[in-house]
Formats: sequence, structure tokens, C-alpha cells
Amino acid sequence: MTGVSVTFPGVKALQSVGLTLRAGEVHALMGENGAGKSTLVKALTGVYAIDAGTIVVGGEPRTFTSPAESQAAGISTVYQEVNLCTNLTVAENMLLGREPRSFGRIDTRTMNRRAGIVLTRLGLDIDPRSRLGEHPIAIQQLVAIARAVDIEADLLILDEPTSSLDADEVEKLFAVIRTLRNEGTAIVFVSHFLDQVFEISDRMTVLRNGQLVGEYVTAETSRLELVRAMIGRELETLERIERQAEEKDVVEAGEPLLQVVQLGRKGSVEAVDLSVFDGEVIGVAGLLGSGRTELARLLFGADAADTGTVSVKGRRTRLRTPRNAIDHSIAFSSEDRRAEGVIGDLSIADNMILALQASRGWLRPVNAGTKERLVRSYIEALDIRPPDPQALMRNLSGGNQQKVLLARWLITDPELLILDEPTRGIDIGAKAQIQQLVTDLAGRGVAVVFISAELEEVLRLSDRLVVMRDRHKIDERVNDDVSVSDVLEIIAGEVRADA
Amino acid sequence: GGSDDGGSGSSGGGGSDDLTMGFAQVGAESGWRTANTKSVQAAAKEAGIDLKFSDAQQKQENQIKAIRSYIQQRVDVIAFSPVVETGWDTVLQEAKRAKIPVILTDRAIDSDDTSLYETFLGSDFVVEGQKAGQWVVDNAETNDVDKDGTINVVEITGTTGAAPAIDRKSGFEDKISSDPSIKIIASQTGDFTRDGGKKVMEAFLKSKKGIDVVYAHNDDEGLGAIEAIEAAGKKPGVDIKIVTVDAVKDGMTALSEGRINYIVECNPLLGPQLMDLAKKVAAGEDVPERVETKETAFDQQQAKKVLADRQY
Amino acid sequence: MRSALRHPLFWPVLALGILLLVNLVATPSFFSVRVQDGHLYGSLIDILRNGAPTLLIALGMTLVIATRGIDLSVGAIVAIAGAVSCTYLAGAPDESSAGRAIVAMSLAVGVCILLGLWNGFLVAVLGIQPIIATLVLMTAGRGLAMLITDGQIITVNNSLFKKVGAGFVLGLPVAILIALAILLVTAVLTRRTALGMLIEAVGINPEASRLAGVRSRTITWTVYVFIAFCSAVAGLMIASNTSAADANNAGLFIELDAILAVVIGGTSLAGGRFSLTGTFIGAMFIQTLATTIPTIGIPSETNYLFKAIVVILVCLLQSPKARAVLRVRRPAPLLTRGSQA
Amino acid sequence: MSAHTPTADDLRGSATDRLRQLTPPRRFYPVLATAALFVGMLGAGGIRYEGFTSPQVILNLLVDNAFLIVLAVGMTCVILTGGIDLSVGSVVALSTMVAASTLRAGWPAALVVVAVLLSGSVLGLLMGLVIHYFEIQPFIVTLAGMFLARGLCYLISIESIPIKDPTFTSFAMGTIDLPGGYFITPAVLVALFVLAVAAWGLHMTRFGRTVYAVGGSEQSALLMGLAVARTKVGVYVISGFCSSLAGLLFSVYMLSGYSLHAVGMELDAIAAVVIGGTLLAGGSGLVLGSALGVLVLGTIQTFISFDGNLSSWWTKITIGVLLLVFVVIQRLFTRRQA
Ligand SMILES: Nc1ncnc2c1ncn2[C@@H]1O[C@H](COP(=O)(O)OP(=O)(O)OP(=O)(O)O)[C@@H](O)[C@H]1O
Ligand SMILES: Nc1ncnc2c1ncn2[C@@H]1O[C@H](COP(=O)(O)OP(=O)(O)OP(=O)(O)O)[C@@H](O)[C@H]1O
Ligand SMILES: [Mg+2]
Ligand SMILES: [Mg+2]
Repeated sequence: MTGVSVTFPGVKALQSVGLTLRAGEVHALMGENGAGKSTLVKALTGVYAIDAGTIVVGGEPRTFTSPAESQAAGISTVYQEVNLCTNLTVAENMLLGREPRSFGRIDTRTMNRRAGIVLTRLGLDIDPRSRLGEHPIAIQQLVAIARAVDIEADLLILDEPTSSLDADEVEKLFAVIRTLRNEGTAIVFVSHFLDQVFEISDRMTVLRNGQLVGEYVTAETSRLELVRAMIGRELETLERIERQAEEKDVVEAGEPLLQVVQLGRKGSVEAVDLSVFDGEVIGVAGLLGSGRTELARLLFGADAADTGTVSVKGRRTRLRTPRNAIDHSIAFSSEDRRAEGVIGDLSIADNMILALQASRGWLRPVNAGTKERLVRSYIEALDIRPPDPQALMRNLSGGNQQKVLLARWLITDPELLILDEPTRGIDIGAKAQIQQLVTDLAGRGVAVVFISAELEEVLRLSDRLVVMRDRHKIDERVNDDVSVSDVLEIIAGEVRADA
Repeated sequence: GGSDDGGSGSSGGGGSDDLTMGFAQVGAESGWRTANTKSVQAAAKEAGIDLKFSDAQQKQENQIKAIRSYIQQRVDVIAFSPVVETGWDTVLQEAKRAKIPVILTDRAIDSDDTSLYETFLGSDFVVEGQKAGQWVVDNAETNDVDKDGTINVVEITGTTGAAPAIDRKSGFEDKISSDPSIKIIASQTGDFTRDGGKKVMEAFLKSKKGIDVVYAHNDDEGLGAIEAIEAAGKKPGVDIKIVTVDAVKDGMTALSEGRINYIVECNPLLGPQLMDLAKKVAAGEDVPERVETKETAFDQQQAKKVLADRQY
Repeated sequence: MRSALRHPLFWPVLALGILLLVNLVATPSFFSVRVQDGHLYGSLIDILRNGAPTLLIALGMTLVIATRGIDLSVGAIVAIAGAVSCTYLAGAPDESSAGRAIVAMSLAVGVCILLGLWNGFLVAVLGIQPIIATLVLMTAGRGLAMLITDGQIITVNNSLFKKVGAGFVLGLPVAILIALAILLVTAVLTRRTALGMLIEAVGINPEASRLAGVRSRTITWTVYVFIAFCSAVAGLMIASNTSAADANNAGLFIELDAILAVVIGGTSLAGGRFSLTGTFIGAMFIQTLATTIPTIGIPSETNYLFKAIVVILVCLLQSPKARAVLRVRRPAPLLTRGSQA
Repeated sequence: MSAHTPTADDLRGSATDRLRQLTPPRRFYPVLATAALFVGMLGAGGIRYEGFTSPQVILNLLVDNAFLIVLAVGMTCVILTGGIDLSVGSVVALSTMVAASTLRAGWPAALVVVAVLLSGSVLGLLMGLVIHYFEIQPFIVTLAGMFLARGLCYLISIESIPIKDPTFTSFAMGTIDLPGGYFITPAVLVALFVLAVAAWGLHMTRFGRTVYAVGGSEQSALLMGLAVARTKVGVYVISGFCSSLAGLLFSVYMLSGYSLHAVGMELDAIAAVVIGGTLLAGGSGLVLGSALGVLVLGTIQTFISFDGNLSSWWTKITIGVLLLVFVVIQRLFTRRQA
């Protein structure tokens, strides 16, 4: 595609961008949050109409006016936010529109079998007949990928497919991508994980502010060059954090801020003991589906626990609803931002202020001046784009939405902040900022529970590490130089011991 | 469910060998209908007839269902006030097969097969319209309030498509066609309600000039029109003449106060006559094919006389 | 001009304007307002006065719809309010005293608020789908109203009571003044406090709102109580307008008018962002339409046809998509609607 | 669910698989709840009223509600996509009107049937096109459709028109005798056939699955490259078709055309669908549930007529209360399962 432009009211999301894709090659699309990657993907596949420019497929100029058309032309896409139907089964989601039929009726048996095969190929052990909505967001993402892979396309586009996957899943995905590449499929891969990009891609295109920065051959480009191309400045922040994190030492003394004993919920998490002290970062590690999210939801009262006790600052209490938790200055940023975070039709400002406003009650509105000041300062601090407080949340790029949601909780000035995948879909610059933020908060005495699929990140930030497996807490240790392989060993060891 | 309200009184005489009657009422859409229901219920109690009553909520299909269930329950007589004239053949065939006699009340049905029912008891809406029209014609002199030689009538009709509305309109038009000086200058539905009558009349008063007579298809619409006329600073019954149909108590009061000029009666108190017929029919006696209720019309003088013992 | 064109209320206002113009052409005296018995008198005044109940209910409906709900029981509540107040008044020894009227009206409003609590309970606590939860009261409520009035039309004679729906203050109809006052208070309550934003948040994404600590249950519950209150006042106006309680017909189909007003005013039935000004214009539009029919002499048989055509035209006019199709090609064909995951 | 170890998993997996085949999938729970409650209601009626549970009374539920079943089937399709169709009641009335007036004008019965079905489908098509391409809310478009159809009825005639066509009358009088002296009508067969076709179509065809997908998330369905436009317009055509078919059954049932027929029947249809466990938000529900919903409403009616002592207002109140009891119990039922 050449010279492609897309304009939204008030935003030039893409200006004259070109992109060349070759068969049998993995092409990475890089850029900061809001650079225009997802827009480019959507323009290419007919979701957005393009204002200018041409798209040429196999030598023929084409304009797609709907995703259906691009799919028919051999382009298979996984969009950034998981776009599946949670009310249908996994198999149905994978094969919608391409169901195997016999005598005009859908052959459910074949459908389930076929879905099962593709899922296994991606290392997913789930029942194709189960409802998609029952699965955590990471599984949903894998199902979306499975769907795209199963469409035997000439061009496969993956917009941040790995944002919620852990190392294991990523490896399996890459294996599949390599096979497809060797079979001659062209692949577009969007990600903020530089390691992954360098591992899998052959070529990279970098966008910044809707404009093309350039195309690079991966093998000939260094990380530093790439980062500089993406954000246009040097990246020292990352290193600075590592230093700080190491310097810090927390005294686990006195009353824990939050203490739970044998906290559990039928069908979700079994009897967990945990104490959280002021100014401490607790990292929660575990494989996909190990129950990290569920634990976080129990700590926040998003799901009501049915066993165990909770005390906040030594006082026994119950966390039955998020309101209870918020009243105890606990905050929780969910991993599923689209379903559980974003209020799409409200502005950035309203989204940011929501939690604070909710805890104040409707009768005491945050006054306009304070609101403006708070919102502006967080827009600036987190570098949210567009920096317009009145922009609608649903028009923001994925990463920027995540930042707004973080700001929502920071504004409430919590004593305990539970972050479930806070860095999902966030560019490296912003990721560094957020990590910095966590460190700063801890420095100021805020306790943080930090959940991330990226083990390195968890290890880098946390003072204490909780390891989960199969909905159990299987280990807890002070994080002094625990390494990724140590953690994996903990998980694996337990498995072996179990079996 | 299953709570029993005081007003229905089913087991008047008590004994199980009593006559059982299934009565499928149209609904309770107006005060007139409620009076009709009460009359039937009271008369049944009086006559010692076990009454199975059902309210169809203005839906023909509900009436049919009710009749079906009466057939299932093997009642002795079925009576009903048809929502519409048409569409009764099937279910009445079933009743006939089950040898249950049927009495129509209030309104006839349109069927070629008159053996489907024993008799009809009720009034004729066309005649009511004619009576109203005749009154306008007869009093042409006084009705031409503004003395311009033409009598401008505005008509507030009942619910569009409802049988009384259609018949009262055609009966009225039928009579006034004899006098070229009488013209309907506007006609609009007031849905048989006071609120509707008032709103329609408000609009007429502003958009039409020289209104002499209001013809409302029922008292309620007429009462609504009165409110609108008074709000416009005119005297109802004097500056604008009003003729309505029904003769419910509120209407009669207004008539006796001179705010309405003429009311054609439509009598809801069919109960006693119905019970008489039911007993005869059940006993296999011959009954006339058509029994008209005694109905009259009232002017202001007559209204004053009968107002005191008006029950509904 | 361009910014006016882009204003969401431009099209509803335009539609209202056109409708008024049609009336003016058909009946030149349509706009004339004169003083009659010390108050203003004319078609426009009628529209304001008769439109007040619809406006009130549409106001409540706006908030209910903003939380993704709907309330079908408003008509029944209207009937109950009228029935309670008139039956009480008619049974009172001093029927025409002002004190009685106040007691009667407070009683009616009180009863209706209980009904609102009931609806809210079904929706917010038991989690029954709003349409079916309120369908219960829609059916049973009219029965209750008839039970109260014994199926009769109860006529009352009380000058204070009559004022609410048919009276005038400072030359203006009391009904519209009450409705506007409630509109104003609601506007202040929703827009000057955080209530509006919280209601919208609950309507757009209930789960995200809950996790952000919004008391969505209380908010949902409150809006059902509020619409019941609005319906009660509307019911009093309707009863007062003819000084009679008609349990069968009072407020029949008013829920459709109210919903139509809300939608014409630009609030989406999918919940979320709402516009009270839009609702005001929508309600006035509906009432103008109702007045237009007898004024310009549309035959009864074609009322529905006329209404259908007007509704379609207004909605087409209002839909950005339809205007775009009629004008030029525009980009961004998809994703204008938020999805509800 | 399953752990990550293959060994333990093999054993557990197959065991749970077998179990899974025995217990019905979760999406059937609401319908099962409706069915259980329906049976419970019949039982309660049988205890309270003599003859309530006689087979013919139950068959009459079908006989008297065949048209409503057809209507509810169409409505279910629309609601499954997250839409709603308020026009169905009016379209039923219009269909009876068209049928009655064309028959009176001497058209052959077959032609009349085709004309009615066609006009209903075309009206549905128009509404679907407006809803999808102009992005106007279904509630409003179909409300306009409701006014339009009702208005057209009046245009044809404001008086009721009897149907005297021999084909129609023989269809109306015809019964299908069942062993034991019981009977149903041909309309029941039509309704059951429509129900079966719809159930099959929704579960066994691509169109049907797309209906569910659109209801789950229209945006996702679009991004998955599904034929969203065709599906969304399609369900309104189906609903229009079902309404006109229901209208035909209704005109057979009534043997007349009347512009005030079926006032408010759209609410009955919606109520039946919702009682049957379908979510108004779309994406979840079964047509079978809607048919059960119709039977539940019919049972409430039967309660009323068997009682025979309820005055008009107690009738309304009782209907409301029974509806309430039903939805609350159903809600508690399904909530515990969820
Ligand atoms: N529908 C829309 N309306 C208005 N603006 C939009 C819309 N969609 C995207 N934008 C804007 O276009 C720009 C590019 O967004 P895009 O989603 O392509 O970013 P991205 O590179 O994918 O970022 P991320 O890494 O955060 O996903 C952003 O500024 C965003 O706010
Ligand atoms: N590989 C898998 N196979 C089957 N089910 C899985 C798998 N992974 C996760 N699950 C499901 O995930 C649920 C636990 O999810 P939870 O969200 O707590 O996990 P998590 O550790 O937070 O993972 P994530 O980081 O993906 O959110 C389990 O109930 C299970 O149904
Ligand atoms: Mg993106
Ligand atoms: Mg998780």
C-alpha cells in the first residue's frame, strides 16, 4: 500500500503511509501508542475507508469496503482488541462464516474436531465446545489467533497478539508463524515487545504520529536505532528504574496494610494467605490461567470471597463489593480493559475522574478546576495522546486507553494498588514510565500488587514474589535476585511433585 | 392468584344443579362497560345463575379462548358481547356441536348461519346515530347558533374502527343528509375519552370558525369538549350546542345543568333481560331472534327528572 | 452556521420548526396568542400545556434509558396517580377544599413512588430485564387503578386540583411550569453534580462502572423511582385536566410517546449519553404533532399513516448516516456504534 | 477445567467429557427453567381447577396460540441480533385486512396467501434496510412500521371484513383428530413446522450462527468478516414474514379482517420471547424457549378463564402477578445456575 491517509474528525491518524509486504516474510509494524498501527491495519483490511492512497494486492489495485472483502481476498486479521463473540463456543468463534457443512447443514462434530486440532497446534488445551466468555482474556486472544491462522490466507495480520501471553504461549505462536512463513504466507506482526520483534521479524516499518519513519531490515538494525526511530529520543529511563528498584529495601514491620487468611472462592481460587505491607511491591507470577486475576479480584471484592478472612490495617473487615475495597483505599486496574475498564462514550476526563467521583458520591462533584488540573497533569505525566481531555475514550488507541485507566486509579490516591497486566499493549517508553511510577509509588509508601505475564517485569519490580499455579498459591518468597528460571522451576517443580 | 373480590359473586343460589352461564365480556374499557358488567353480575346473582365471567381485554382472540374454555367446562349457556361483528363462526360451531346455546349481547354478529346463536339482546348503534342526527335536524332553527343559515357540526368520533364509532357516524350522517344546511366541517377521533375529547375540541376551536354543534360519540368525549369550550370563554350548551350518546350519570348531570343539549341513551343494564333469556333458552323455550333494549333519548328537561335515580 | 449544523439538536429543532410552519400555513391563526380570562390562550399554549405530561415522563424515561433500561409501566402509574387522588378527593367530606387536594396529590405521589421502588427492586436487585420487569406493573397497574376507581370514571370538583393540569399562573399553564421546573431541577441535579456522569457511566459499561466503585445498583434503583415520580405528577396533570380519573384510558400508550420523544431528542436506546434539552424538544415535537392532526384536519383513518411518515422523516433527517447517503460519500463506514461486550 | 499435565489430564479430560454429555449445556438452563415452571403451573392449575389438565385444554393452548408461536419465532430471530420489532402486531392486523379484502375482491386463495406473505416480508425488508443502512434504532423504525401498518389497515377499511372464501373456511373448520377424541387444528401444524424450521435454521446454518454472532457483538461479527448486513436485514424479513404468516393463521382463526385486531400483540410476543429465556441484549436464547413462553402466557389466560370469578381489574392484576411470580422464580433459578 502506498500513500495511505486516514482522517478522523480532528485527528490525522495516518498521513501518506506506505507499506510493502512480501510473501514468506514477517513484517513488524512498530511505533508508540497512538502512532497509527492499528489504524493502518484497519485501513488495509477495509474497516476504515481511506481518504487517499492505493492498496495493491498481487499486482491489482484493490479497495476493500469491509473486512469480509479483505478476508475474501486472502487477508486474515487479528485486531488489537479481541474481537470475538463471547456468547458463542470456542469452535464456533474459530469457524464462524467458514463452518464445515454437509447437506447444507453445519456439521458440528467436524467443526469441533477441526477447532480442536488448530487449538492443539497452538498448545491450547481447552474444550472447543466451551463458551468463549468463560475463558480469561489471554485464552480469548489465543482463540482469535487460532481463528486467523486457520483461515488459510496469503496475508496474516496480527495486531498485538502477544500482549497478554506468557513466554510459553508466545513460543508456540512463533512456531506457528514460522511454519506459515515457510509456507509462503506474508505476516504483519504488531507488538511492543522488542525481543519478540527481533526474534521473529524479517523487516520492520516504523510509524510515528501517523507518519512513516522508515522501513528497516531487522538483521541490520540495533535495538537502540529502532527505539530512537520510534520515539525520537534516547531511552535511559529503563536503566534508571532497574537501579532504583535494587536500591530500595522495605521493612516488613508492624501491621500489614492488608492481610488475608485462607481467602478463597469456590470454583476460582483456593485458600490463599497473603499479607501486604506499606510501600511494598508484591509480584504475582504464574502461568496463564493460574488464578492470578481471580486472586486480584478477590482482594478487590470484584468477586465476593466465600471463605477466609480479611483485615485492613489490623481491623477485620469484608470485601464484598468493589466499593468496600475502594473505601479502604484499595484500587484495582483490570486486565480486560475493554469489558471492565473503558467507558467508551465518555471523555478522557470523565473516565479518569470516575473512581474518585464514585467514592465521593454524586452530591459532591469534583470541582471543575480541580478536575481540569488533575486530568491535565495525568495526561502530561503519562503522555496520553491526543492530549485533549474531551476526546472520547473509545477513539483512543489501545495503549492510551490503558494509561487513562491507570490514571483513574492514581487519582484516587490509593494505599494499595492492584495492577493486573497494567503494561499490556503499552509501548516501551510508556512501559518504562509505568514501571517508574510503580517504583515511585512504593517509595511513597503505597503498596502495589503487580500482575504481569511478563516475568522479567514482575521480577524487576517486586520486593516479594507470590507464585500461583492451578488456582493455588504455591510459593511466596522475598525477591532477592530470583531469576526467571527460578520461577519457572518453582512452577514446574510443584507440577512434578504433584504428579 | 385466586383472590376473589367482593363484586363478582359467583355462587348466588348455591346448589350445583343450578344453571351455569359463561359470560365473555369485551373488557372494562369504559364506565359504560363496567356498568354493563355489574348489571350482568348482579342479575345473575338475583336469578340464582352461576356466572362464569371473563374479561377479554378488548381482544377478540381472548373472547374466543374464553368461549372455548366454557365449552370445555360444559356450561349451560354462553353469552358474550362480541368485540367485532365478524369472525365467530368457528368457535360458535364448536359450541353448537357441544349443544350449548349462545346468546349475543350488546352487538350482533355478521354470520350467514343464524343457527349459531339463539338470540341477540342489545341496542342498535346506527339507530343511536340516527336519533342524534334527527335531533339536529329537528332543532335546526335553534342549533344555528350564529344565525348564518348553515349549521356547522364538528364531530368527535369514537375509536377509529370500533363498531359503535362507525355506526354512530353513519346513522348521524344518514339523518343530516336530508338538510343541506347542516354540514360536518370537521371530524376527528377522541378515542371515547374525556382527555381525547378535550384535546380535539381545543384544536377545533382554534382552527375552525363558526362551530354551531358538537356531536360526540359518547358522553365522555362530550364532557371533555365542554371543558375545552369553557376554557375558550364560551358557554357550552348555549354558544355551542352539544349532542352525545350514552347517558351515563356524569353526562346526565351536565345535561341537566344545561351544558349538554341532548343525549341519546345507550343502555348498559342488560343483566335482567339477559338472565330471563338465558333461563328460557336453557329450558328449550322459543325466544325471539332479536330483543332490543328499551332505550330513549333525553333533553335537558327530561334529564332533570330522571337524574336522581340514575345508577351508573 | 457549520457548527450549528453539527450540533446534535439542530435536526430535532429543525423538524419542530417545519412542523410549526406546516401548521401556520394550514391555519394562519396558529401562532396567534390572545389573553382570555386573564391567561394566555392559543394553539401554542395548548401545546405547552398538553405536552407537559409527556415531557415529564420523557424526562424520567431519559434517565432510565441512559442506564440501558426502559419503563413500560408509566402509563399504568399515570392511571394509578389519577385514581388515587380522585378517589380520595371524591370520598372526602369537603371535596373542594384546598387542603384535601394537597393531601390527595401527596398520597398519589407517595403511592407511585412505592411503585417506582418496586420496579427498581425488580430491575436493580433481582436483575430482571427492565422490559419484562416493568411489563408486570404495566399489566397489573392498570388493574390496580381500576380496582381503586371500581372501573368507573371518578369526577371531582376541586379548584386547586383542577389548577395542576388546567390552571394558569401569570398567564402561563401551571402544568408546563411544573414540568419545566422539574426539568430544570433534574438538569441541575444531573449536570451540576456528578449524577449525570455516573448515570451515563452505568449505562455505557455497567461492569466497568461497578469496578470503578460506582453504586450502579442504587443509581439504577433511583432512576426508576424518579420516573415513577414524574409519572405520578403527569398522572395528576392528566386527571386534573378533565377533573376526572379514567383508569382505563389515562396515559394509555404514553410510554411510546415518551420513548419517541427521548429518541428524537438524540438519546440512544442503547444507553449512555443523554440530553435533557433534546428530550424537551422531542416532547414538544410529539405534542405539536398530536395537535397538528386535528388542527389541519387529517382524517382519523390516516392519523397513523401521517404519524408513521413524520416519524420516519424525522429519524432520517436525524441520522447522520442517512444524511450522508443523501449528500456525499463519507469515510469511516464502520465502528460508529460501541459494542457491548 | 483441565490442568497442564498430559497424564492427569487424559484421565480427567475424558471423565469430564462424559459427564458433559449427560448434563445439558448451560445455554439450555433458562429454557429448562421455563419448561419446569410451565409444568409446575399446569400442575398448580390442575390442583386448583377441575379439568384444567385435561389433554384437550393443553392442546387448546396450541390451538389458540398458534399464531403467537409463529410471531414469537420471528421476534426471537430479531431479538437474538439485539434488535426488536414492534411492528408485528400491526402487521398481523394488516395481513388479516389484506387477506379479507382481496378474498372479498375475488382473488383465489393461493394468490392471497402469496400476496400477504409477500407484503409482510417486504415491509420487514424495508425496515431492516433502514435500520441497517441508516443506522436508526430498531425500536423507532419498527414503531414507525407499527404506525404504518395500522394506518394501512384503516386505509383498506375501517370496518371489519368477514372471510367467506371456502378454502379459508374449510381450513378454519378443519381439525386433525388425535387418538382419544382430542384434536388440533392445521394451524398448530403450521406453527410447529415454523418452529422446527427456525430451530434448525438458527443452529444448523451459517445464517443462524451469524444471527447469534451479531447479537453477541455486532462489531466483532463485522471484524470477523461475517455477512452482518445480510443477517441484520434478514432477521427483519423473517420477522415480517412470520408476522404475515401469523396474520394468515389469525385470519383463519377469526375468519375476518379487522384493523383493530392484534392491538398490543407485539408485547405478548416480546414477553413470550423474554419469558423463554432470551436476552433482550441479544446473542443468547432459543426459539423453543419462546414457544414455551407463549404456552406460559396461554396458561395464564387459561387460569383466568377457568377461574371465572375474576372481575375485569382482578383479571389484569392476576395476569401481572402470575407474570411476576414466573419471572422472579425463573430469575432465581437461572441465577443459581450461572
Ligand atoms: N475512531 C476514531 N476516531 C477518532 N480518532 C481515532 C479513532 N481511532 C483511532 N483514533 C486516533 O488515531 C490515532 C492512531 O490510533 P491507533 O489505534 O492506530 O494507534 P496504535 O498505533 O495502534 O496505538 P497502540 O499501540 O496504543 O494500539 C490515535 O491518536 C487515536 O486516538
Ligand atoms: N490453558 C488453559 N486451559 C484451560 N483453561 C484455562 C487455561 N488457562 C486458563 N484457563 C482458565 O482460566 C481460569 C483462571 O484464569 P485467571 O484469569 O485467574 O488466570 P490468570 O492467571 O490471571 O491468567 P491471565 O494472565 O491469562 O489472566 C481457569 O478457570 C481456567 O478456566
Ligand atoms: Mg493499536
Ligand atoms: Mg489474568
